[in-house]
Amino acid sequence: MRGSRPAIREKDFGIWQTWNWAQTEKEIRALACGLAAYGFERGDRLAIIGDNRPQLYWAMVAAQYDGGVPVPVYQDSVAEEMQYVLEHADARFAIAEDQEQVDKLLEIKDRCPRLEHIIYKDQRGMRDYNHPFIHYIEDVQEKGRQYDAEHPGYAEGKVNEGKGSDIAIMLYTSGTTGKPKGVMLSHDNLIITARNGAIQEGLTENEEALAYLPMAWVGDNLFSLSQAYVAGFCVSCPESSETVLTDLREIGPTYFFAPPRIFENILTTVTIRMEDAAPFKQRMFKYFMELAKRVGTRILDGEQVSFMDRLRYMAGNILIYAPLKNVLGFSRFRVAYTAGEAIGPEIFDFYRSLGINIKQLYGSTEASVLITTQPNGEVRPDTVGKPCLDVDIRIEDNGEVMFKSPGVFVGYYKNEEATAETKTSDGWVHTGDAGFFDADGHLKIIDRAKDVGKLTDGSMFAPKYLENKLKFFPFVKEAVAFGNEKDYVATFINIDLEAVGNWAERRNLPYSGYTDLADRDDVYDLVQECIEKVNVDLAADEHLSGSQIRRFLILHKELDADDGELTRTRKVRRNFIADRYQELIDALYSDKSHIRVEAEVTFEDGRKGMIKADVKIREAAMTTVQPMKEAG
Amino acid sequence: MDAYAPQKKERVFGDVVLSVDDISLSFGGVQALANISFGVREHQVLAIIGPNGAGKSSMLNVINGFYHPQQGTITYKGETRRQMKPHQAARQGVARTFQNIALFKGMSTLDNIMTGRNTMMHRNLLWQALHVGPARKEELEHREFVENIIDFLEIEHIRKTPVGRLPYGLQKRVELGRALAAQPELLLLDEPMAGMNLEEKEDMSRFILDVNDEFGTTIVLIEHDMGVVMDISDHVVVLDYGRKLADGSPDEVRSNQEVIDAYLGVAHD
Amino acid sequence: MEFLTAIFVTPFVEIVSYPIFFFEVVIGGLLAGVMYSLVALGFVLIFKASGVFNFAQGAMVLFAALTLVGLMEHGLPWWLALLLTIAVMVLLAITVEKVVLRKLVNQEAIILFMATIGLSYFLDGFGQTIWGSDVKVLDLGIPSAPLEFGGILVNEFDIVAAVSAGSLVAVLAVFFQKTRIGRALRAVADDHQAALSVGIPLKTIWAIVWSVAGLVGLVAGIMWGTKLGVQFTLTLVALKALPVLILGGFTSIPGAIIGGLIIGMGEKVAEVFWGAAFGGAIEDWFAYMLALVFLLFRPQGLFGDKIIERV
Amino acid sequence: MLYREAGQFKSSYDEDQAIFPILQDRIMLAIVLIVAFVAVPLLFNEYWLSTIMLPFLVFSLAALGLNLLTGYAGQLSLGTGGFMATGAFAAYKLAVAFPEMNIIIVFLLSGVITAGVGVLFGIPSLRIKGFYLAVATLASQFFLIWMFNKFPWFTNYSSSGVISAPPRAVFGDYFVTGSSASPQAKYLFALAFVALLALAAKNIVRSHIGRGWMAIRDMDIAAEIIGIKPLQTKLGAFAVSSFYCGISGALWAFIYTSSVEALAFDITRSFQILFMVIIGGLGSVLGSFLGAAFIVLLPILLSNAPTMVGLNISVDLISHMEFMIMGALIIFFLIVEPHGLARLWQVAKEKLRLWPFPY
Repeated sequence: MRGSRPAIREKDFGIWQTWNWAQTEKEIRALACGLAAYGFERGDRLAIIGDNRPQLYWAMVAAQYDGGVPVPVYQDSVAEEMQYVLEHADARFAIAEDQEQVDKLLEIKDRCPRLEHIIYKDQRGMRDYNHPFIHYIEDVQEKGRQYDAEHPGYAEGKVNEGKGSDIAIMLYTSGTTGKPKGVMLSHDNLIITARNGAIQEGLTENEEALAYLPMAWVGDNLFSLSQAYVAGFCVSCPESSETVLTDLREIGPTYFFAPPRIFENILTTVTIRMEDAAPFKQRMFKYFMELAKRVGTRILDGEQVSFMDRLRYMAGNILIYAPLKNVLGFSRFRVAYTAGEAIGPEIFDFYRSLGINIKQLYGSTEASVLITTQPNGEVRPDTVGKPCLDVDIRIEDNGEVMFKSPGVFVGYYKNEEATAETKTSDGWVHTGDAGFFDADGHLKIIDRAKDVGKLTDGSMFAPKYLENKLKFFPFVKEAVAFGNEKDYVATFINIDLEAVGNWAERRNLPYSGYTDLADRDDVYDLVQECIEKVNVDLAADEHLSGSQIRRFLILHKELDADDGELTRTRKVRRNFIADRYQELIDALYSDKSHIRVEAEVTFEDGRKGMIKADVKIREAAMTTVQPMKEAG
Repeated sequence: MDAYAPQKKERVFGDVVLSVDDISLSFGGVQALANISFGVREHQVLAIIGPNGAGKSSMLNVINGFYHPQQGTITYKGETRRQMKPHQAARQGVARTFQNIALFKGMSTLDNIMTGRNTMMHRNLLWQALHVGPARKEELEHREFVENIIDFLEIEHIRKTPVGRLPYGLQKRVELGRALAAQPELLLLDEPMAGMNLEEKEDMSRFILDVNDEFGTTIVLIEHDMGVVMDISDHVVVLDYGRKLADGSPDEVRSNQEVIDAYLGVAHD
Repeated sequence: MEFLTAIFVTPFVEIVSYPIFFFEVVIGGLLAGVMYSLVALGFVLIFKASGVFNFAQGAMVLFAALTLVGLMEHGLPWWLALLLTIAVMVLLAITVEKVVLRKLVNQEAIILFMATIGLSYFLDGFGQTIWGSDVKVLDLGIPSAPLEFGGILVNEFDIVAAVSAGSLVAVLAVFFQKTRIGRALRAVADDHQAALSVGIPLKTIWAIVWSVAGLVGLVAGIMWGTKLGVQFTLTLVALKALPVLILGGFTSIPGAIIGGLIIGMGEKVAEVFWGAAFGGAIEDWFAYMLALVFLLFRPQGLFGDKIIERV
Repeated sequence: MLYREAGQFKSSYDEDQAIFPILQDRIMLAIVLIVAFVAVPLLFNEYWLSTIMLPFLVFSLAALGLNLLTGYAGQLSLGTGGFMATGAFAAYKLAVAFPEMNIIIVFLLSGVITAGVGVLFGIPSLRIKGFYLAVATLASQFFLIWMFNKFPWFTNYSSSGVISAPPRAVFGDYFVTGSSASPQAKYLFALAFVALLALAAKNIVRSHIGRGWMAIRDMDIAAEIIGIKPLQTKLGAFAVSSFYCGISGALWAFIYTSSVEALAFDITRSFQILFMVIIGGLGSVLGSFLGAAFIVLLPILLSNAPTMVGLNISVDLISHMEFMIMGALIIFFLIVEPHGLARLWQVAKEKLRLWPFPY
């Protein structure tokens, strides 16, 4: 029916190589038969390791074709992490993108006794890998085509064997604590959720999407695979992770999804690049951005705006907004989701004011992504919207959000206990997040339920809320707040090297790197300003005014996933950090003005080293609660 | 990992594909090369080393017909010659890179590499002016080939950048790309790693070995960095003031007394 | 057949039959050649010192002559007019260095070449705007009676011209060999860095070279102006210096002189003895063809070094 | 700012290598063509068509020809006028000798003849380079003009040495040459010729032939070592360049002025065209047009300027001042943008594509 429409593209050899749906079907069938020829059976697990590549998506579907289960693995996992997933998932087959990933697999092969076959996609450098268990994907497909010819009806039979309740995929959640868990999602989970999402947003086969987020992330699976197959639109794979922004501009997607940090990074680059523009251009940009801030979102939401402002906004559109969106590759967005964590209101409004329909989405792996989204015209920076189609939500007494939906996962693989903890017997799932519905029926998430605590004086302490507020400043890359059962709130700050570095360069301050920059008094002043602004904001909120930040320090090193301080999706691992930097926390709750530390770091090439530094501690001004609020 | 590490195959060489016999070359009384003879076998990586002014570049220039020696012969693929034009050598499958980068500065990376395929493109002016049918088809076929080289050398991001704007290391890589575009059987590399940092050198060594490995190209190279030479070459010829000092495997050359003496006299990096 | 005879037989018969006439033609040609050399000398000076192919040399010749004549027409005595003209040429050189050369210092040679063409347009227009475009007679009182040496007739004016040119070359030679500035100029030709170490700023050197070229132009202008009248066509005469340059090499002062003599003589002889065979007026192109044929056999010119190409 | 490139991705090399890969450029080209083919002939009066548009087209073609040789193949030539004259006289002789021959064929053949002459005079380029070559090309300039002047055969023994274009028609009775042809017809005919030849030139320079030229231009030794034959490449460039110049000369004689003598193509013509190429931009097809427009319009502007501001200056003086200002402007231009108008355009375009960002 849509066989000749493009199904998937990949930027390779300088152009967007394109496969239509008919070709895609053939490729998948060949691969499925090829896997079968090597003994891949119903229920077998196929690990998939690499960047977003058409062949790897095909492998996913091919495994499902044979009734097996694909297990995508984060491509930047170190060998040990990969070993855990492969071993836990009992993968018999693995498909890897290139030599780098094959090397990792070979390193752990002895410790994964069930791993029998390794398939690779990229021939580069693979010339001397002539073990019998290593296969080139095209050879596998060739063998598949023979197998298909020799076993007529095999492929059709396999497809018909499949049921909607079969496990379609296993996704390992990085989890903020403990070992990753394998979330099992069924075909029904994915297909129904994908279809519901498509109905809700009116997705058609004409959408363009860019598949650039890790394949092991549930979002990529839903948006780039399930929804593409359900709605029939084309997905494009970027040339490499370095070229994503260029590729984004070329493709100009209509359907886009990104975690807040990407929107944040893009905004930072916009700001930095505009600082080098000619003064008149800068003035123009400033003028129109202020105009946009004032009327942009209102125009987008269809509210009443004065004629003159509309006219000005139109001029701005010609001079700034439209070209800017175009240069970023945002101009064709029909729907753009941000999900994963809260987005800074400033950032959110920036994009909205340009006329981009960016919305927040609240979801989880256990829900096959979709829990709530913001309907068109009801987009706010501080809520995550209303429940998606067929999703029920209830709030527990302790404030925890629970949901029930067609996307609710089957269970954690080989972990009955955890499944029982998360999913009630009648199908409700604990999200672990605390939140409430506001007057308009929008869900508002404050923090992880277990993280919400109290200061010794009894005022509420929501660390993530504070951290997010801090991170909304371009200079702050990461923040970790402490205060539960303490007298006051104190934070660790990670500065954003690019933004602060740029700031320093413009002031002709020489610096040698992160550690040097982080130690500077003027940088401390800069951060202190941010913190005091947050305090002013907090003071305005009756629930949170007690949790203003009193003391802070700038960490001497960047928090890093390789050191275990962040998860692979770059979420802060609070407890790990608290353990590791106990000394620093103690100092924050003393009257010391600086402390000496040593820390072990892992370099990019895997070597380890020590960093020594003298970390300063500062006090920030707190704002007294405004009398207005008290009176009210 | 070691258990499954790729097994480096025993290196197998073919017959002598290039033989240099008794070559002497002088410029107005200055002897640049004196009675040089050596042979290069198919699929071999041969390094020519020696101090500055030893006549290394002159040797390459003789091999690809740019200089005409006063004495001696070059036998390439069984054909003996004394005089030939560089473009004839190119058409026989000899390609080279230069000590001081000789890229076409006004053209993009892509166009530079495309010029490497000029000898294989035949559609005449009229077809080109119309840019239809066979001419367009030919152009696209060669573009596809060149894209493979661009991918191989990992220079996708500079495909359309004018080469004059590229940093030194990348220019060297583009130059290698241009030489590879001609699908040479014999590749002459004049100091491919000069002026590079360690990382760039490692990359370049890898590319050279990959070329030798994947396409079976015979390679003659000049290099100063002894570490690199010992790592990547199968055979080494040592020149000193225009004469041949030694000729043998890297190990043989390293232990050759004459070479040691010559090199001890000269400070080397 | 007739044509071949006209080329390969008749001229030689004439030469052998009238040797005196032939010598007269040769000497006339050599003397005209001296004046080509003068213009070529200006080119060479500038090319040697700054690598600029100064197409405006012809315009400088015209401009200098126009200025001189113009001042004299206003009733100035010739010596004062001459001094003022020299001052104007030096001023011009300084202006060119400041306004043009300094701004284009690192550009490609062709860009500088184009700039000198622009300069030549400007000078042509400027000179004529100020002094008008009528043909002017330049009379410095140089005698022009024919003299006879052993039966050969020579114009007295040509002798004066040759002697002036000769002394100018001698003066220049002394200037370049003996003075500090002269040595610096030669150093610049070889290596700009080295020149800086002599202690004379590059811009000063350029201004000096352009001044000297302007003065050479003035001398050429006086000679040609006296002979042909001061008019626009003088710039075209300057084009004749170009084949001289190819012949002699762009950087060789002796080359410019000997090249000029060869071209002047060759042109005259060809015109007189072969012109008829081609229908006359072959002077227009003969010099170029001569230079071209010569180049095919010796691409580096008369005095250039053999080029060893390196890669 | 005007460029909206998001979503304009290329899924084949053919699309990627298009002359105008960006949609907005294609739209602009279409507009320019519509204006040139429809609006200009309808709206411009006779004066504008025949004293501005026609010389502009003829000069553009000559500049394009010289640009192929000098800008792309790196061979500096001062003989353009001679080649234009060759084209003009070849077309005249052909048109008179074969009255039945279609005028388009006449023009193309005169281009071919000029190409042959160009190859002949290009032979020295094998041994000499740079300014030496430039001076050598002056030989062709002087020799050719002398020849057309000297031998009355070329002018069919016209006493004045002037040739007059015979009237010729295309598509039956649509006269495009001679005095009876309407300016509109002449303009459209010349425009069609120039547009098609410009397209052909663009196609050639982006082919392996054009890359060969540029390789020789950028580094001739390296070019030879990678297998580019210097002889064929350089002579090829001379041939194609002369072909363009020849047709330009023919258009000049037949369409622009209708009657012409050899002196119209003297050395100053060669310089004029070299200016166009330099000011327009070496190595740019677009630059040839921009340069021609600049050099054609500038004198018109200069000679009209004094009367426009109410000054009364003698014609003589105006022409001297024109020279002066022209020279000064050229120097000014070279200082401000040595790479010509095409580079200015390119920079502006780059800025517009990145707008509002500076880089």
